[in-house]
Formats: sequence, structure tokens, C-alpha cells
Amino acid sequence: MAKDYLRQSALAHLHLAALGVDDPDGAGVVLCERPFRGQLSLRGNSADHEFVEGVQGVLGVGAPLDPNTVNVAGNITVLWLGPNEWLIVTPDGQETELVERISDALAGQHFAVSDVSDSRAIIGLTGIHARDVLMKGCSLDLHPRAFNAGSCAQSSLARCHVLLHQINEIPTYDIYVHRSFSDYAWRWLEDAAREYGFAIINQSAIDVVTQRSTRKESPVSA
Amino acid sequence: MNNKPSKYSIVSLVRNALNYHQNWQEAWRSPEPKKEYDVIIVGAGGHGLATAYYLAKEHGVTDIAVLEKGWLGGGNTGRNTTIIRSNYLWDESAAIYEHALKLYEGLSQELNYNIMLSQRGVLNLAHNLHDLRELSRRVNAIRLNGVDSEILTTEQVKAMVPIMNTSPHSRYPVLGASLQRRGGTARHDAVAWGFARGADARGVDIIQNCEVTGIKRNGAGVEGVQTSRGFIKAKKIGVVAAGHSSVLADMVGLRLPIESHPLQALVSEPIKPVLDTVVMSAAVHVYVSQSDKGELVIGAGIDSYNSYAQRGSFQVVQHQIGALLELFPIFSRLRMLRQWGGIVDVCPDASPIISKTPIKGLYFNCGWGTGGFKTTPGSGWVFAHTIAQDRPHRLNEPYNLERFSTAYLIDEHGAAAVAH
Amino acid sequence: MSQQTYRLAVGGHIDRTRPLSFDFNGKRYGGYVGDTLASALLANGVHLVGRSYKYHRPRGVLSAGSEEPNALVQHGTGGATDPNFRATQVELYDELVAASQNCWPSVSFDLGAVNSLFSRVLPAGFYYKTFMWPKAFWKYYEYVIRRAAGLGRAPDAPDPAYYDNMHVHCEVLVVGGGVTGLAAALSAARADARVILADEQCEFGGGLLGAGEQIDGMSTDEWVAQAVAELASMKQVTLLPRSTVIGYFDHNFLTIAERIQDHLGPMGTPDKARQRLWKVRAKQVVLATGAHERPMVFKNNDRPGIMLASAAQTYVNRFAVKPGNNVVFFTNNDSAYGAALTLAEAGIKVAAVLDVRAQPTGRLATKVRDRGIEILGRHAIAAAMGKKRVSAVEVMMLNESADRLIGTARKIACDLVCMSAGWSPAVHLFSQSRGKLKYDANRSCFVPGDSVQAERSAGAANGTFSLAACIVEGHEAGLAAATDAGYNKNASVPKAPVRQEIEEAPVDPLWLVPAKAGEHTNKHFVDFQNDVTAADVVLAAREGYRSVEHLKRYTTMGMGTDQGKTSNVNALAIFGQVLGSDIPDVGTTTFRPPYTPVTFGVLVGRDVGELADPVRRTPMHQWHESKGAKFEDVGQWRRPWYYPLPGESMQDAVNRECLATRKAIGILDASTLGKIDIRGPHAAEFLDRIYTNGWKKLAIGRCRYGVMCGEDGMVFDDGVTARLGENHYWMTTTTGNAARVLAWLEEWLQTEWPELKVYCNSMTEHWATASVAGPLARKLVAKLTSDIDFDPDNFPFMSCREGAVAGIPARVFRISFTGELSFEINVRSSCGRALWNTLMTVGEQYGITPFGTEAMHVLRAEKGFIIAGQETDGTVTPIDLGLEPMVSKRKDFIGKRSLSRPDTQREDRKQLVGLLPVDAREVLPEGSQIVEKVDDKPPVPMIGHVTSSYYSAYLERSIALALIKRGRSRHGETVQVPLEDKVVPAKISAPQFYDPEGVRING
Amino acid sequence: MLLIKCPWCGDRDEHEFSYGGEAHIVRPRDPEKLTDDQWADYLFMRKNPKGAHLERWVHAHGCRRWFNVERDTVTHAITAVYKMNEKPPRSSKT
Ligand SMILES: Cc1cc2nc3c(=O)[nH]c(=O)nc-3n(C[C@H](O)[C@H](O)[C@H](O)COP(=O)(O)OP(=O)(O)OC[C@H]3O[C@@H](n4cnc5c(N)ncnc54)[C@H](O)[C@@H]3O)c2cc1C
Ligand SMILES: NC(=O)c1ccc[n+]([C@@H]2O[C@H](COP(=O)([O-])OP(=O)(O)OC[C@H]3O[C@@H](n4cnc5c(N)ncnc54)[C@H](O)[C@@H]3O)[C@@H](O)[C@H]2O)c1
Ligand SMILES: Cc1cc2nc3c(=O)[nH]c(=O)nc-3n(C[C@H](O)[C@H](O)[C@H](O)COP(=O)(O)O)c2cc1C
Ligand SMILES: [Zn+2]
Repeated sequence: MAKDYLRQSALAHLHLAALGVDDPDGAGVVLCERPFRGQLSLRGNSADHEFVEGVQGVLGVGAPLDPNTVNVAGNITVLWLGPNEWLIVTPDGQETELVERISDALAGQHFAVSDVSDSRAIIGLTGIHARDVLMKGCSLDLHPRAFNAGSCAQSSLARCHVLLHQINEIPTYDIYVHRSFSDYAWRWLEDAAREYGFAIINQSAIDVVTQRSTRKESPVSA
Repeated sequence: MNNKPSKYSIVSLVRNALNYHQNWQEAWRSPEPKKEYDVIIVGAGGHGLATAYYLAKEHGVTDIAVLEKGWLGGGNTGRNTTIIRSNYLWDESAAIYEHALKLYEGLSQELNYNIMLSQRGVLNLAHNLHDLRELSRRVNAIRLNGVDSEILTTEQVKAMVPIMNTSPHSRYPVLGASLQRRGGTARHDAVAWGFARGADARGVDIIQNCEVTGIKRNGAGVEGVQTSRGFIKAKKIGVVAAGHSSVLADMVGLRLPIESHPLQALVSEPIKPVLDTVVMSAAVHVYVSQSDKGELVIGAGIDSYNSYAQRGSFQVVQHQIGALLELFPIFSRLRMLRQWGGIVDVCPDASPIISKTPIKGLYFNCGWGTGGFKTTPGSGWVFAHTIAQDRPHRLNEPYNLERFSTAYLIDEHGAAAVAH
Repeated sequence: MSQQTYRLAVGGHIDRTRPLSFDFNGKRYGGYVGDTLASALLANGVHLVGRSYKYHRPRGVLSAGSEEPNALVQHGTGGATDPNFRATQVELYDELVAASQNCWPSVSFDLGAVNSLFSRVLPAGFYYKTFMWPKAFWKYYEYVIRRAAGLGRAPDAPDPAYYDNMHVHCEVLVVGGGVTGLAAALSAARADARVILADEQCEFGGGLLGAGEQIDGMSTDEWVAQAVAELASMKQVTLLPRSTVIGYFDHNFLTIAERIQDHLGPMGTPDKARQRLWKVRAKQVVLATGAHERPMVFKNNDRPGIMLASAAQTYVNRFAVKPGNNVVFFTNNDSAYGAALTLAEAGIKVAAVLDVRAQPTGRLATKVRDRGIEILGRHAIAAAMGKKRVSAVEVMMLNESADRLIGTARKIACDLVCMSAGWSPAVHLFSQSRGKLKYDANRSCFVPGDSVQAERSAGAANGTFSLAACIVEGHEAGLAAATDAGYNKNASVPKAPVRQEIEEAPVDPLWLVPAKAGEHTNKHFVDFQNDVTAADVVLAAREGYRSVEHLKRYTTMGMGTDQGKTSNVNALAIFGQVLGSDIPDVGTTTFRPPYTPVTFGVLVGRDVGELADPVRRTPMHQWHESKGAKFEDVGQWRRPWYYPLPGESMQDAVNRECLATRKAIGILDASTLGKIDIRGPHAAEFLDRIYTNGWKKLAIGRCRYGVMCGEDGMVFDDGVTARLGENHYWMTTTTGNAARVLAWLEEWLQTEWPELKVYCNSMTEHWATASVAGPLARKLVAKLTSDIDFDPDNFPFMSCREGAVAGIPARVFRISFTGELSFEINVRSSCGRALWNTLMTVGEQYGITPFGTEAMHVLRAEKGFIIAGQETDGTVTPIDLGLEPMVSKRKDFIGKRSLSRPDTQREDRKQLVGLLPVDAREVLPEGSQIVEKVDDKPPVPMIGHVTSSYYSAYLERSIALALIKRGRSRHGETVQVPLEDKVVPAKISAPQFYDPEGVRING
Repeated sequence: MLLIKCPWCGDRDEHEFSYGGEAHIVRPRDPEKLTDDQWADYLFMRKNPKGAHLERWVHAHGCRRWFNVERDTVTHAITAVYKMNEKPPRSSKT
């Protein structure tokens, strides 16, 4: 792992840290970059017990087998991407070791695990109008009747491909977007959020804020 | 039989005005089909009607029926963006498209029907270095083939179309363009109607609401067609059914390298003239001109899937209008009046098939896809020759069916991307 | 400011506490919040609003809604001006500015009206018959015709507004918020379905807003308010006023254009979008779109002051405006009697009601008669008098079969004519959904037939015209829709409302008032906007244009901005009469989106300007920007093209970049190259099938160049692939094809070869790549690396190693696209910038120079390396490129069979060669065509073209690559390249100009 | 805009998918043994029917899986969706 000072997040050039606040009082939409997480691409045959158990053994949680769902155990999150494809998200710095542990556990099987931590930037989005902002560019049915905390889906947001993960019922989302598109995605989100009033939050504060908020239905997405 | 039609002119208009236009003759008759014809043309689009017209005029074949399942000119001929040009890359294409353009240049007079040919110039824009390279390759080839074509700089484009956004900061900067000054537009309906009137006057029976439902074979040849109005015998059958070509081919067990796709167009509300040139951008899939009635006529890309629905999907239009507004920001507040679709017959090499078939007396003219309005007279002219002589004209020889086996393809994808 | 002399003292939905002033044709007028521009003009006694398209006839307000063909205005100014706005839909705001269009110098005195004098020589389609001689004159004719084209003006500056899009899903979309739609929405929402209710007007209520009736003992206003309040209180309901459902597409996808701020004019908030497009995916749709009243077709029926009966009623009830003082009604059905009562109660003198039917018997008719108003059975208006405002009508008897006017004409003075020729259900969206219409002869209208999509029509849209029945039908439709969408199967419909039903007598169609003896129907307007008269319809039929679609196109009937909402049915009925066909046999023309015109801006939403299309950035992008790089677009990427220093031309910069690379070190951001991780026991077999060459024998840690073809044998992409492990490969692709190649691999794996155990993953974005090239490259990387042995024997050309470069874990490939010793260093994207910075800093001592794509192109061309998409264009085989040694004879691969077809085997195919202009300073333009010799007359046979061409600073001469027929056997021959102003001779050579032996690759 | 049911992800908008043309065109086992005409048939000739069409789609912006669809080319109604290794619905003629 390279030293921290050698690393730059996907949106570093926007200097979000300098613009971020801790308390986005009154903003209908709150955005932040969630830089630096370990991300692994895992491929394997979900119909094969050995594979499924091998993964479970290493992660302490199984790779979700239901489409568009997420399994979480401790600080590991596993998102379903396809019937033989998952994204494993870990705290920063654990990815290399995890690749090795999975490779060891599955040795001899047909599988693929690769470190893709820097493939996707992650944008955190929350606030009572968070869903409305997404609806402006995403054709998924994100209404609580169809999409909830614990749901994930790949789709497009405006003109880029995204992986959406709904974290809680505020709702708060993690938006995974390919790194080279992240500048566009961020600008698009800011523009789409403008009518609701938006704030950039410090990434350290977003979890605090989202825990504090109570659930409110926004008018349009009802 | 010859039906001498009343001649159209300002004089005849004034004369007819005196008695409130009670005496105009039918532009074409609506005859009952006979039991038998020398030649049956399937499809009364522009190409089918032109074929019949030139068969009668150039080859003395007049015992012809043109069978049309709907109303004449109601296929792609009646729904295209009317762009006419001949600036194609390959020699084979340049020859046939230029032949067509030349015929167009005298067509109003020849048909005594004003097709409103408007040679206001066609611009093809380049937005990146790759476009620019391809553009200059095309312009050089076109000129060596004796067709007019020139390259314009960004400044020259701006001077010609001042309302265009030529800022280098545009998402689709205009790095240059090719211009064919003789290119332009013609009134699509008038082309069909003029040929229909001309063919009818030479004795051709145009039979509408008559769908061909089967082609009867007779050994190695053809015997006639089954239609919604009964069986009609014919010595020769020329199929010019555009989007429906595969359906007709299927009737005799022929397979074609054709897929039918929706292609859309739309018009804005009419506004006072702001755009006097045809502007095309293959890279961003926008084609726009302003008609003599004032509406902006805008072409889109094809939908990816096969379809006979005569309509396309919304996102195609949305995407294309996005590009349009980047090029013409002042159009943002103008309004779309109507959108529609056609069924285009797309060939793998984006070039047509004008060919004999393995079945004697059966000929196909299809595969014009997104860009055959501009060849209507030329296509009819060579197809008439092919049918009358039972061999292709030099101009359509390369456009045979065998080329898919020999690989002698005429790949006009660059010119066509979606070409109009 | 002019007084609102036609404003009623009480009533209406206008807010009298909020007066507004506005400007029409330069004059100031007053109105109120709640007015439309049309109602405010009428309140001020202004009936002359515009001019028609062809004859420039004076026109007024026909309707009170979106079907308006006549009252079109130019709204606003500057960049925010809108042509062709319907005054009947423009909500009044303070300081609104509008003007008549298509007239000069003024609407009242319009010179274009001379056309009207010639109208007899200008029948339908006249332009097809003339302007042909002399041939050369057409362009002058066209010039004049074009000057006359169009209605309003386009803005002359970019749009200051911004627009929005929104996707939404619901169980039930209810279109139309009249009584039917409100009832449907209530029932569906009570069943807990997610409901969207959209109506194009600013308030819900639809026809009820103008009606003044009673439901369940409440006034209609109270009923509407109650319904809206209940809907607003339910969180599963989205209410969308000012929202027109414009399109009904496949699979219940509908689009709604919401006008968020148009009614605020320039006072809107800049943070909000002007308009928003809702893209709805509905499980079920209820179409409650109401019906349009039809005008009567009689002589001069287009005069200002002649309007639809229901419109007049709406102006009185909803806007508290008297559209006139003295009115004549002309109807063939009972609904106009309701309007007559309304007008009479408002104090307007009803001079007479003319009814086509001999004995109008409905209860409303009786009520009218009871008020002492004269009802003239079997009477018609023979003609209207007055030019800029109707002043009187000439009234005559109809004969029994209503095809002749008989008796003596009687003149009735009036300043308003209200007409009703029956109702046409608004079946537009139903038809767009592909439903087929059926003709209902009893009600004389087309009604929806069977549904094709998950949709149902209700209320007036379904041909149900009585209020009580509309409510019941609405509730039923709403509940059925919710049920079908899976909601609350046992809810029930409220009982029918209590309301005294008004008996109606059946409508008796009269499609065309016959012309008086000796006259013609050439002033009987059918399509007002396009000036299509009954005579034009007759002419089209006479001339053989016998399909309704020919009628439409020959006369332009229904092609105006109103799309014939009020005129189409009249026109086709008249057409049917001429042809002797029944109306259902004549059929309608095709209904197409949008229902009413919609701005291009809202279709696009926020995808404009910098958001028009993503610009992809590499991790080093900002560095390039800060160094003043010029960029080029490659797909969506923006790559550095060259890095000019102050005062440098492009050529200077490229020369410097090339020389630095050849002589010291150049550095290129190669992050955009596609990188695909390929793993599995069958990975080698898979590559064997994809690439033309073999892969099984490649040693671990080594790299190989590969070319892939489509099944047609034409080169599709190329790149270097490395073997990282026994079952593990790393493929690189060109920048532009990265996504396509991955999709291509997946397609073959999943669809054709599912038995192959291979996984492909895109790694393009995870890795940043810096390519350092040049004789000093090894020095630099070795200096920054301690755990890789850079000794040429241990790290040979075409191999790869892992280690830390500049303290960053890296994958280093020793491959070369420049012909120099070169290393491609891949690190995690987050470290890309740090790697680059370090290379630049440490490389300074070696003269490291960043180079862009242009220099890269020069350097590779000097070596004769191709670029897919530049040397290839989809018609070039690997053999044409001279890559025959790479085309395996032993195995099959995609496209192999195509290489042995007659044309791909042809001897005179174009082959890749080098081309050296005889004059070494002459750089051939790329795309130049190559000929044997220049004839003075076209066509000149072409033997090939220039694919790449540059000035090579290193070779101090121009070089080019070209595809030339039989080129490989022609090295040494001279060919001609004709340019705009001269012909350049050039010599064919091998396509390698620099270091053909490949020594430099070792540094 | 079509609504396509990905066999894994369920109903999604058309724009998430890419079209792959006619389904069940099997790549010839030994292309070298084919005549030019037979090869051309595989490469270019298509049924292009008016009516029921068996075709391939890939959920490009979703789970990246290919699958088959039976769709009417006139009404665009989708009558079946089935995975790559599954058989077409019996109703359709292949
Ligand atoms: C939206 C759009 C925009 C376009 N823009 C341009 C452009 O700008 N420039 C350009 O050059 N080209 C353009 N084209 C292409 C051009 O319209 C066509 O290539 C050309 O009109 C084809 O003419 P046609 O006579 O062959 O076909 P059509 O006009 O389609 O005629 C074929 C006829 O065959 C009939 N038919 C089919 N089956 C049967 C049957 N079984 N029995 C009887 N009759 C049958 C059909 O009803 C139809 O009338 C465009 C096409 C579309 C759809
Ligand atoms: N007596 C008669 O002959 C007669 C005829 C017609 C209507 N009516 C009366 O009219 C009422 C009919 O009620 P209803 O609710 O069926 O119709 P309505 O006309 O009251 O309501 C229809 C609503 O749909 C809206 N609309 C239409 N197309 C739309 C679109 N594409 N997008 C958004 N909104 C759109 C209109 O603005 C209108 O508000 C009843 O009161 C009935 O008695 C009577
Ligand atoms: C060049 C051109 C110009 C057109 N202009 C108009 C127009 O001004 N108004 C209009 O309503 N339709 C216009 N149309 C569209 C036609 O109304 C119609 O949609 C098209 O011919 C396809 O037929 P369909 O919609 O009946 O299927 C135009 C079509 C073309 C090809
Ligand atoms: Zn899926």
C-alpha cells in the first residue's frame, strides 16, 4: 500500500474538504465524497457450494444470492452485481490482504477476485430530497415500496453507469460511479440538487447526520 | 393507354380559378386491377413509382401495375427528412447517387410537378480530429469522382449558419465541415405524387389498398402475386417494399441481409426562417433543415431493435435533441410539434441491393435504409433498366445480392452512420 | 390603460384583489390573477388577436383551451421569447408582453392579407402546379415563399431558463383532472395505489370549471375543492397541475411536460426549472382527457367573435368575462343550450339559437325557450358578416336532407357567434397507445375501441358526456386500474352522485353548411390555422387524393400547431361526403406525440452545456490542465493532444515532444487504454479464438501483440496482452474501444461458448498508466525502483514485472508504441497523480518531456504501427495491414473464414504502405486520395488514400502511411496525390521509417 | 421506451440494455468447411420477421448478463424472456 500522502481521491480536484460543513442545516440534499474504501470484484459460480461456503468462510457473511441485495457483516459489505459477480467493500487498506485470503480459500476453484478499489468513486447522498435528486436521472423505481435500505442496483444516472446502494431510510445512498465519470456525476448531482438547497458535508460528519435525521417522506417521491 | 393529364402551370391555375377549380383532372386514376400485367411493381413508394415511370418512359413497357398495401407514398417516402446529396465515399456510390441528383435537377420540369427541389447546400460537421480526417478523405474522393464538395473551416461554417454554436468550448465543437452546395431538400410528397402522376399518364395502373400476400412461383420463375384483392398474373415482379422487403422475400423462401428498424424524425412548430442550410452531424446524430413552410425538420438515429411498428422510442429523440441544442442553443424554447417513425431496411454495408434474384423474373430493390430518398429517381431508373433488360445497368451492377458471399461490400457506414 | 369593460361584476375564478397589467401589441391592458391572456383580452373587448397562416385573415379566440388554432401570439422578449403561444393557455402575469404574429405592419393592417385577394388562385397544393418555369427562376420563387413561411419568431439569444427531467413510477396514472379524472384518482388512491394525477390546466376541475352545475348538493367548485383536498392529503398521490401528458409510448411509458414557472414570467425563481419532463412508467393508465367541441363549417366562420359555445360559457363562468353583448348560437346538439343559459344569465343578449335539428326537445332547450329566447329549428348560418369582428349573421333554412339552404336569408345583428357541432372525445393518447378507434354514429364521434396497453378511457374521453355518468365511470375506472395493478381488491365505488340528470336529445351531425346557390365553399373554413376550406377538401378528392392521409398532406389540414384538434373530424366527414364513403371508412389520420407542442428544452432537461455529455478524466487530468495542454476528444475522454510552451506553435510543440522522446525521455498519460483482466482455466483457449494469433505458448510474465477481427474478417481492435499467471491474462485495448471489447468478450463467452471457464473484468478505471519512453527511460525507472531488476536480460522487451515505483505498488510492462525503450507503469488510480509527479520531478534531470496524442501518433507512424480506426475503417483485414504472420493457419478464430472469400483474397486489395512525398517538406493532408496520374476530367480512378501523415522532426522530413491497391508489391514506385491547389508526387515505401531493425527498443 | 424484464434484475428500462439481434444463430462448428454462400448466410442473412421475433439482449447497465427475448416486432409486446441456456417458448417457431 502506498503512503497516504501519495494518494488522491477521485474528486480531490474539487477541493470538497474545504467546502464541506459538519451540519448541513436546512439543506434538502446533502452530498459528500466517500473516498478510499477497499473494493474487490468477486466472480464465481453461485450454484457451487464450495464457492459459496468458501466465500462465507473468509468474509463471515455470504455473497448475496438474491439479485440487487446487499449483505453486511461488521465492516464488510457485499453487493450483488450479477448472478456470478459481486462487489466486496472493506475498510481502506484491507483489500490486499482480503484478496489473498479469498484466493487461498478458493484455491483450485474457478473464480476470480481482483482489487478494483480505485475503479469507482463513491458519492454519499442524503437528505429529504435525496431520492428526488436521483429520480431526475435514474429510471429505477426508488420508492420505499420497491427499493429500501439494503437494496442495491446497477443502472444509469444521467449519462453514466452507477451502482446504487441504499444505506438507510432517510434515505441515504452510496453512489458508486466509475472514477473517470465522477467529476461529471458530481456536477450533475449538484445541478440536480440545486432547487432543494444542498450542502456539501464533511465525510466524517455524514454518518452522524444521517443517524440523527428522522425519516421524512419527500413530496414528489411519494 | 395514355391518360393525357391537364398541364400544370400558372396559366392553368388562373384558368381553373375562374370556375372555382371544378375542372381539375385526377392526378392519377384509382383503377381496378386487371387479371394480368407484364410487370408488377410491389410498393408505391417513390422508388416503386419511379421504377414504373421509367419502365414506361425509357423502356416502352407500359402494361404495369404498381401495387401498394396502403396509400401511395405513405411508406418511408412520406416520412423522411428530405435531404438530398451525392457526397458519398466509394466510386460505386458516387456514381449512382450523383446520377440520381442529376435526374432530380430536372425533375420538376420533366414531371410537370413542382417537387420544390431546394439546393441550399448540405453541411456535414466534424467534431473531432477523427471526423475531420474522415471528412477530408470523403471530400477528396468525391471531388475526384467529379462531384462538387468542399471543406469549410469553423469560421466559414459560422458565416454560413450564424445561429450555430461554434464555440471551442461547446461539448461538440465544430472543427470544420464539408459542404455540398448542390445538396439540399425536395418536397417528399411531391416526388411520390409527381412520379405517380407521370406513371399514370403513361398508362401505369397504380392500385392502392392492395397488399401483396404471396408470390406464386412457376418452376424457376414467377407467375404472379396473391393480393388482398385477388391473384394477379405477371411476367416480371419488381419488389420495392423498403422496410417490408424481408416479408416479401420470405414469400419465396429468399433470405435477405436486411433488418428493419425504426427511424424517427420530428418537426418543430413553424417559425420564421432562421436556417437556410441543411446541417448534418453524423457523430452526434442530428440532421436539421427548415422547410419552406417554416417548421424545422429534424432527423434522429435508428432504434437498435428490429421493428415494423413505424414508431421509435422516446429516448432516441431525447438524445438527439440534446445534441441539437448544443449546436443550436436558440432552439431551446422552440417546440416539438410532431414526431413520427418509419421502417427502414438496413443492409450490413449500408448500401442498397438492386438486383436480380435466383428466381427468374423476380427482382429486388431494397436496403436503402436511412438514406434512399435522395436516390429515388436514380434508383427507379436503374431498376427499370434491370427489369426491362433482365440485367443490371452498369450503375447498379455492384449492388447485387451475391456481394454478401463474395465480400465485395460497399461499406458506406462512414458516410451513412445514419445518413439521410 | 384600457378598461376591462367586458368584465362581469361578480363570479369567476379570477382574483380581483390582484390586478395585473400587460402589454399586447404595444398597448397596455389590465387583467387579474387567474386570467389567461385570452380571457384578459376578451375582458378588454379585444377579439382580433392574430392572422392566419396563408391568407392572413383576421382571427380571434375560438376556444378556451389547448385546442386553440387561431389566437397564437409571440410571447416575451429577447432570449426568452416564445413563438406560437396559444393565448388561451398563457396564464396572465404582471407585465406580460405579447404580440400578434405573422402580420406586418400590424395585426389590424396586415399587408400579407393581399394573399386573401388571390386566394382563388391559391387552392390546396397550388405550389405543386406552378413556379416551374423558367427553371432557373425557382430559386427566386423559393426566396419569396420562404419569406412568407412560418408563424412566430425564434429567440435570437440562448435560453436563460433551465429545465428538468424526472423519472417516476406509479400504479395508476390518471390523465385529466376533470370530474372523471378526479373521481378515478380518488378511487385508485383510496385503494392505496400510488397515483399521479396530471392536468394541463392550472386548476383541477376540467370542464366543470366553466359549467356551473351541482353535484351531491354541492356547487361544482365545492365538489372539486373537496376532491382535490382529499387527494392532496394522501401521500401516495402526486398532483400535477399545469402538466400536459404529451406522449403515450410502448409498455405504458408516458411523458408529462410540467410548466413549473411559465405562469410567473420573468419573476420566477432562477433556482427552479422553468419546465419539467416527467417520464412515467405506469402499471395502469386512466385516460380522462375530456372532449373537444367542434366548430360549425359555414361561410366566414373564422371571423373574430365567432367561438365555441363551451368556450363562451367558460369565459363567463370561469373568467367572469362577457365575450360579447349580443350573441347568436348555432348548434346541432344540446350542450350549447347550457351555454346559452349561462350567457343569458350573465346579461348577454341571446338574439337567437339556430339548431340544425327541426325540433330541439331536450330539457335545456326547453329552459332556453322558456326564457323567451328564439329557437330556430332546421336553421343555419349561411354566412357571417364583418371583417375584424363579426357584426351580423345571415340565417337561412336547411332543406330536409340538410344539403341545401332554402328560403330567404334573414340577417341577425350580433357581436358574438357561439357554435357547437358536437363533441370529439380527446382520444389522442388512446390512439398513441395503439388503440383503434371506433365510430359511434349515435353520438357522431370517434370513441376508444379495445385497449392495447394497460389503459382505460373514461368520461367525456370515452364519449360519456353526462356529468353523473362521468363521475361513476371515473370511479369505476380508477378502482379497476388499482385492482389490476394489484391494490385493494375489495374496495368499492361510491354510489352515483345525486344530481338531476338533464335529458339530452341526440346530436344531428351537420358537417358542412351548404353554400348558397351560385356560391362556393371556399370561405367555409375547416382548418383555421392552415386556412383549409371545405372547397380545398373537395378539390383534393376531385384530384385523386382519396386517402385521408393524402387529403391531409395535399391540403395541410391538421398539420398546424393545433394538429387539427377542432378540425380533423369535420374535414374527414366532408371528405367522406364527397367520396360517398362512411366516416369510419374514411378513417382518421394518425395521432402522434406530442399532444400539444413541447419545448425542446424540456425534452433535454439538464443535459445541456457542460452536462451535455460526460467528459472522462484520468487521474492526471488536472496536471495536464495546469500545464496548458491542448486537448483532443477521444470518445468521451479528453486526452492531452500536445503541450505548447509559451510562443510555440502546435508543430513546434509536437516536434519538441517527439525529439525529446527519441533522444531522452517522453512521458505519456496512457490511463485511457482499456485494461481487461481475464482469468480461468480456459483463458488461453479463449484468447486463441478472439485473436488472430496463438496464445497458449506465451510464457508467464511475457506479453504479445494481438489483433482481433469481427466475424467479417475486418480488423476491429488491437493491443498488447500479457500473461500474468497460468490462467491469468491482462488484455489492453485501444481507448475508444475499451467498452466495446469487453462487451464483445462477454458476448462470446455467454452466448456462444458458455462451456469456457473464463471471467473478464474491466480494470481500466482502477489503474492509472504512465508510459515513459526514450533511451533514458530505464535510468529513470530504475532510479525509482528497488525491487525490480531492470537489466535488459532479466526484464526483456515484451515482458512485465511487479514492484514498487516511487514507493507505489506497480505493474510495469516493457512494451513500446514509440519504438523506443519504454515502460508502461500502472499504479492504482489514486496514486496516478503522485506517480506522475515523481516521474516528472525525478525525470527532470533526464529532460523528461510530457507528450500528447499527436506526438504519440507521429512516433508510432515513424515505426509503422497502426491505429485501429485510423489505418482501419471496417474494410481492412489483418493481411491488408501486412500482419499475415500473425494470422494463424493452425486454429480457428473469429473472422478467419471471412479472409478466404473471393473479395478478401483479391490481389488488388489496398495494402498498408509508407508514403514519402518527393518534397520532404510537403506534409500530405490526412485523407488525401492517391491516384496513378491526374486526368483533367473526372472521374479520376483512385488507388488509395493517406491514413496518417506527419512531419517527422527526427527524420527531418514528412512521412505518411497509406492504403494503396497492391501496395506491398509497389515499394519504390511514385504515385500522385492531388490536393486543392497542386499535385504532390510521393514514393511508396515500406511502412517503417525509423529503426526498422528494432534496435532502439533496447535503449 | 421498452420495459424489459431481465431474468435476474426484473423490469428495467430499455436504455439499460443493448440489443444483440436475432437469437439462436449458432456459429458453425467448422467454418472452413462452409461454402461462401453458407458463410454469408451465417454472417448476414436474417429472418427479420414481422411478428414474433426471438432475439438477444444484454443487461449492459445492470448485471451484464445476456438473455433471450421473444418480442413482437409490430406491437413490441414482449411475450417471453428466457436465459441463454433455456429453450424458446413453445409457441414460437424457430
Ligand atoms: C425518418 C426518416 C428519415 C429519412 N431521411 C432521409 C433523408 O433525409 N434523405 C434520404 O435520402 N433518405 C431518407 N430516409 C430514407 C428514405 O425515406 C427511404 O430510403 C426511401 O424513401 C425509400 O423509398 P421506397 O420507395 O423504397 O420505400 P417506401 O416509400 O417505404 O415504399 C415502400 C412501399 O411498399 C409498400 N409495401 C410494403 N409491403 C407491401 C406489400 N406486401 N404489398 C404492397 N405494398 C407493400 C409500403 O406500403 C410502401 O408504401 C429517411 C427515412 C426515414 C424513415
Ligand atoms: N353535454 C355534452 O355534450 C358534454 C360534452 C362534453 C363534456 N361535457 C361535460 O364535461 C365534463 C366531462 O368531464 P371529464 O372529466 O370527462 O372531461 P373534462 O373535459 O372535464 O376534463 C378533461 C381534463 O383533461 C385535461 N386534459 C386533456 N388532455 C390532457 C393531456 N394530454 N394532459 C393533461 N391533461 C389533459 C383537460 O385540461 C381537462 O381538464 C362533464 O361534466 C360532462 O358533462 C358535456
Ligand atoms: C418533411 C416533412 C415535413 C413535415 N411537416 C409537418 C408539419 O408541418 N406539420 C405536421 O403536422 N406534420 C408534419 N410532418 C409529419 C407528418 O404529419 C407525418 O407525421 C409523417 O408524414 C408521417 O406520417 P404519420 O405520422 O401519419 O405516420 C412532416 C413530415 C415530413 C416528412
Ligand atoms: Zn440484470
